[in-house]
Amino acid sequence: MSSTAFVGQRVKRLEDPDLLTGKGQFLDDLKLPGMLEAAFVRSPFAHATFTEIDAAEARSMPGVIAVLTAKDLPPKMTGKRILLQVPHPQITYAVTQEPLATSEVCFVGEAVAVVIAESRHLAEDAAERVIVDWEPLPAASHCDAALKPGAPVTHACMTDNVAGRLSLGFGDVEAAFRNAAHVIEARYEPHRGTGHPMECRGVVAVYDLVSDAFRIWSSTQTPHNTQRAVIDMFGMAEDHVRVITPDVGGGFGPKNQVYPEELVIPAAARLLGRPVKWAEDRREHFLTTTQERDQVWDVSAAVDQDGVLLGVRGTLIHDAGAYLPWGIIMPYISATTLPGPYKLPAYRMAVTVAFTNLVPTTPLRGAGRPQAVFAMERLMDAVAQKLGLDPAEVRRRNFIQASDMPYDMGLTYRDGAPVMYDTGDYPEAQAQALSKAGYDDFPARQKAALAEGRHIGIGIGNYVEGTGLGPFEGATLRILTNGRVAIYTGAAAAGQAHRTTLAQICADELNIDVTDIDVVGGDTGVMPRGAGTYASRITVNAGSSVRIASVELRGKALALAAAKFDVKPEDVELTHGAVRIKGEQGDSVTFEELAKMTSGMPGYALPKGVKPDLEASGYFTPPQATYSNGSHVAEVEVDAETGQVKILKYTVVHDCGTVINPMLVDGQVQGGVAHGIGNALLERMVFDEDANPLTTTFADYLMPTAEIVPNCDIVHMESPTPLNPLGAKGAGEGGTIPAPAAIVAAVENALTPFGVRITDCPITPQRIVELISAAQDTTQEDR
Amino acid sequence: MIIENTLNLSLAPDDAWRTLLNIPYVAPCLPGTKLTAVVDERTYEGMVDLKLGPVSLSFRGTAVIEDVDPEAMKVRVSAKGREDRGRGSAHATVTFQLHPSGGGTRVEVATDLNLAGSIIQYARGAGVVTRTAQQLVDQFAKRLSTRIDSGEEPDPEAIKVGSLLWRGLTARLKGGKQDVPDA
Amino acid sequence: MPDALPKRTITLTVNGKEHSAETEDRYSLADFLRHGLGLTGTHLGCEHGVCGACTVLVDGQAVRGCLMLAVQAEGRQVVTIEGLANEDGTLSPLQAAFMDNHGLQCGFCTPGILTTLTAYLRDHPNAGEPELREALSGNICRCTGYDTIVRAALAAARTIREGAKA
Amino acid sequence: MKPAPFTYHRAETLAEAAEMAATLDNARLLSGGQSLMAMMNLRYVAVDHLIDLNPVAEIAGIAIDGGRVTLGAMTRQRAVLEDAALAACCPILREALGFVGHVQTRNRGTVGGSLAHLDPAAELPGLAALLEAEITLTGKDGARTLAMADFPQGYMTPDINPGEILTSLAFDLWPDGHGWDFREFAQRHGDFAMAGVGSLIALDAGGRIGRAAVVLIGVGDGPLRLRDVEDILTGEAPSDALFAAAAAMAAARPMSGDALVTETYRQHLSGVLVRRSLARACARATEAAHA
Repeated sequence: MSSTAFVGQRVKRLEDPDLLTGKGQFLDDLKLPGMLEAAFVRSPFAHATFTEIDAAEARSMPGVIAVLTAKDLPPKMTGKRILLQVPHPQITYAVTQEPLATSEVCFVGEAVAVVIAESRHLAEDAAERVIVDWEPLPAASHCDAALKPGAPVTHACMTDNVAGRLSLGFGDVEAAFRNAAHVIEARYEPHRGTGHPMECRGVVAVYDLVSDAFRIWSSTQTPHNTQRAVIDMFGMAEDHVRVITPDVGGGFGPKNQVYPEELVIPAAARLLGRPVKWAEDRREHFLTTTQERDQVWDVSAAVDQDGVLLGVRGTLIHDAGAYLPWGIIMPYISATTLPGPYKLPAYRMAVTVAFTNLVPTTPLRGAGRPQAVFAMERLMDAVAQKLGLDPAEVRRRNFIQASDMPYDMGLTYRDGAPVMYDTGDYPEAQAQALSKAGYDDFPARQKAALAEGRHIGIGIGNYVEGTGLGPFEGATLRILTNGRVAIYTGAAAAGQAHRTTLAQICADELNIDVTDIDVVGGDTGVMPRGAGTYASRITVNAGSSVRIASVELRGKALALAAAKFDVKPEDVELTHGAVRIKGEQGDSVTFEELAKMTSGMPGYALPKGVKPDLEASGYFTPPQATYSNGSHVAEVEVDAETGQVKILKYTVVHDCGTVINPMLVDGQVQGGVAHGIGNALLERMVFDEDANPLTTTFADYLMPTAEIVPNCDIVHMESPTPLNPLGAKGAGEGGTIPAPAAIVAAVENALTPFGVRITDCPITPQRIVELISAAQDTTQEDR
Repeated sequence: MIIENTLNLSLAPDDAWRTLLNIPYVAPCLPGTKLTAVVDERTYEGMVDLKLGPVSLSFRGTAVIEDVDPEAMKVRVSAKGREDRGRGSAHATVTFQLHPSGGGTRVEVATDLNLAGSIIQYARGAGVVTRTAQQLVDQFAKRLSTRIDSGEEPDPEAIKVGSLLWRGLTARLKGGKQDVPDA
Repeated sequence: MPDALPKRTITLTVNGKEHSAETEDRYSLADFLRHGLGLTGTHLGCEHGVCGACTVLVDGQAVRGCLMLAVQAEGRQVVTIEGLANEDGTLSPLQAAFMDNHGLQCGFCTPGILTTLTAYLRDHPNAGEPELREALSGNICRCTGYDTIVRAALAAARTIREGAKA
Repeated sequence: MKPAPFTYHRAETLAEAAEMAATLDNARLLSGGQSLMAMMNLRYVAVDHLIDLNPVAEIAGIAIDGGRVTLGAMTRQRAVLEDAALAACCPILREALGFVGHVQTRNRGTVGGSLAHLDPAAELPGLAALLEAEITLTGKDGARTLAMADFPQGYMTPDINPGEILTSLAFDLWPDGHGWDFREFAQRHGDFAMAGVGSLIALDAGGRIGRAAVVLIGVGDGPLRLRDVEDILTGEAPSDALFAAAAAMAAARPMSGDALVTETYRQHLSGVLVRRSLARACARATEAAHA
């Protein structure tokens, strides 16, 4: 039986002491003897072909060891592309990047050569002297235009830009619309942004000729994916490729896929016989690290006279960018997320995934969900406007009730299991959020503000999020001969405090302190199988594995001690780092002694019939996703003259099941909201008509700062899931998902006197002024 | 980006036609341009220097007369250049269409310019780049008609375009210096 | 480009200790600290002066380590995150407040935030939340959403004020 | 993102700096470095020689003398922001400097560097235009002084000849009791302004506007003095209608557009900011008159 000295507590982080004193070891901090540094030669064109790369001058530059093009890579890599992460039968052209492009580049920043030199400075000097005979081709610069007849094609071998089509839904949609009292139609367009962890990507590779083995450090969320891709590319045995994540300075999704550099740098290390490092700089990050969010939703809702949903149908265009490293999973997530917390009798969504000559898109904090929630919540607001109802009331009339759980949506999720909401109380979540936000008083406050010439508004964003995806994550626990307990897991952390969370779960089971536990994660050498840190899945998967393994290890420790004392296992108990015979002044044996007994050390005899096994492994395989939910309420003030938006108050009710560490969950939520604020108001990757990226510095691409992001009022509801032993659900992305919907709704609400409708995000001051101006022109025309 | 201009030349169409095909005569009219080599009668190498505020750029490249149609009085020149430090690439297709106009010639110049590279990946500067390209082509038209009309050679030195957006040849070429301190 | 890469030896004090080391003229102070002296606690997040991760103290003032050359630090007193702890190695009030208030997640922006706040709280021990938020506006954090950083700074300010009274 | 190689030269005196500037090829002066180093890191700018003015103490400092202020080129932006005497006699400086970057960049950034860089959205060139400052440039063979109005010659192109060093900025103070306002619009603190405005107002004995100066930044190639607006203000009593007329006039001129901000929005913003700025500057002047 476990106690809960740690689980559920605001336990301080084990990660902090090193990070607060500069002792963290991030990728670019690694320095190996003889290490060289790399700089890539990248395409300036969004779409071009080339035949010759002239590197003669570059090769003669000071400190340059090599300039490698696709032709110079090992023969095994010839003609190969990066392993596709998630295959799907509906993909028309399953194309991923080549390690180095051989003849065609499809986005600005695609690499065609790499310079290896004694320092990054010298490598960059030479990279600018590599001359490529580019022949530019027309480029597709936006997903909507890319699907129009005659649009430039992203890949010269294709005749159009369709990367895949999906259609999903349930119920009799035609009947729903036939019988509707009202039909609301709209086009919603969330725009492309990016993850921007403060640490960019990076790779260090060492090749050991004696054992024909790679050791690769990568700033990645998924070391096992990198390992699989390297194995695939080089045709090596898996125990010859070890991928390690050092401290990772943030991920947010884009570090959850395999990049060309993770293959080219190992190839260079092998060719040159020296360690090679590539540390991505921010400009490269803007050009080459995956992005997300451009979608075009044309949706209609059919409702009855009371605003109760009868059906939703529409089309979704999803911008894939130039390649499909993640297949077409994101628009799939979008389409299955749209119904959200609402009872929807009929639903049909036709999805088209469009190639564009832009950086590929992959899951970014929220992964297709913020857009779907934006579309659905904006639609609910539009229903409210059409029927003259309060937006909260429309939602109340449509909620799935707690008593409906488990609720079968009627869709199949990305993991192949039905979309089956497990637990949650959606009406209560909204009710608590409204109460905390002072929603009932708001009309009076709004009226008073308006009398002073101030435009304030309030908006709601509700969501349900599939989290904790499988297939599995594993953990191995071992009691070490120094008496400490080690947890080995495949999960790689990027700021989420896995060490602390996993130690909390283990400490309660083994009745030790979290500081007695060492957590080693993100290393394929210590954990041969793993999926990775994405889809808000680590606490659910790795946490449950730790729980399972802890229970087993606890049993083994008790059994071993009982054997030593020659008593029954039920007669011994765990105390702090030891096992003792129950009762007063019973004999006890420390973990250290137990570990030494089983380590084969001379002088420590093993009791009869006991195996030298103070180790346990657990692999948790969830039966399906577990569904977190929440309600956000944003209150904003808009300067109707300048268009400036200030967030006055932000309320979050968040339900991620059992909370392991409320301090950490608060941190995930607050940080997630900040990202959502960026998506709502600030962050947009802008490209010109030739698909050149224009926002390539932090001066043009605006990240939320301390003066923009308010303190969120966070309320935790806990609806434990029966789907895992912890009762936990994912918490990493829920802060972001509904924020654009809530904030944009609040802005629109503030601008009620002008009759403005907002259908895209981020909503910039300029756009607000344009919308007000357009609305006023329309009003005048009406007169 | 497509930039269109019209030149009104005093030359008769036949003379104007011959003049326009004389690349060594025409090229220096593009501000900051120096012809460095004649590869063959249709292929020329040269460099274009220009200054975008504090950023000095030097493009080297090739211009090829691709399509000459004396019947239609139409010629197409394609040019491509690479910035010396790899900060950008410029590909341009320039079409000259001649029309008789009074005793002289009206030349319609259509430039399809494709710029790429770090120099244009800058949202705040996007307006300046477009304006600069436009002014460069405008100046080309103006200087060409001046040269034809007056025989005057274009000034190879600092070229003042509009509000000095362009300073023509870089200081390096002149053996000069740029002493601009910075914030 | 010059024929040989210009370099020179510079002498400066970092975290109270004098160092003499060679650097290329073009190395930023941040690159020199990281690669020349092995003090990798100072991080480079954007190298164009916006994100603030590289902030270090030069003669007590917070500056961008990516926008100052190493050669310009000749003879200066530089403090990095490695030099913020108390002399006995325990965490400074600010560092301790970051741990207590969950003021960091991935920890990559943290060095620049700690150095910025160290100088700011020294000069403005009575700073309130709006001033602190403005002082932090030149440091980007993607993980935390800033609230816990502001709480930590306010808590540290209290400790510092109490320490000054004692 | 590492700069291309260059040779660093540390100038200890102005004479030394001028000598270096006159003799080194493809050289550039380094003052605060808060824009130049970023452009060099991005490799937008590559030079063979960098002449560091930071040690040159003789061109740093703030002097207030007989109604005239002189700011040495190497005066840090933070020093201007925090100077109490300057804030007392020319309060718009402190208000405007608060918009310049962030604490870390103001600790290094200088007055002269900002002027010479001449970013269209920069506050210091705008203030110099507003205050009708004179700029002194010093070369090996002597110094010349020119009016700020003649200094910008185009987009980020100041009138500085090869070998010249911007050494100081000087302007006459406005009379005691003048009104002032500086404001700008950006989505975040410290960003390049999409538009900004500075206003100075002196009232006459009858409470009418005796003298007005208004400048816009961030809307064109350089700071834009609004002489026509100043003309319609002068001689009038402050009123909302007057401010609205001034705003409409300000918004009517051509402005720059870019990939993020359209010309139309800049014009609109300029009008709003000018109206608000004039109202506040006049209110301050009125308040001072009644004090």
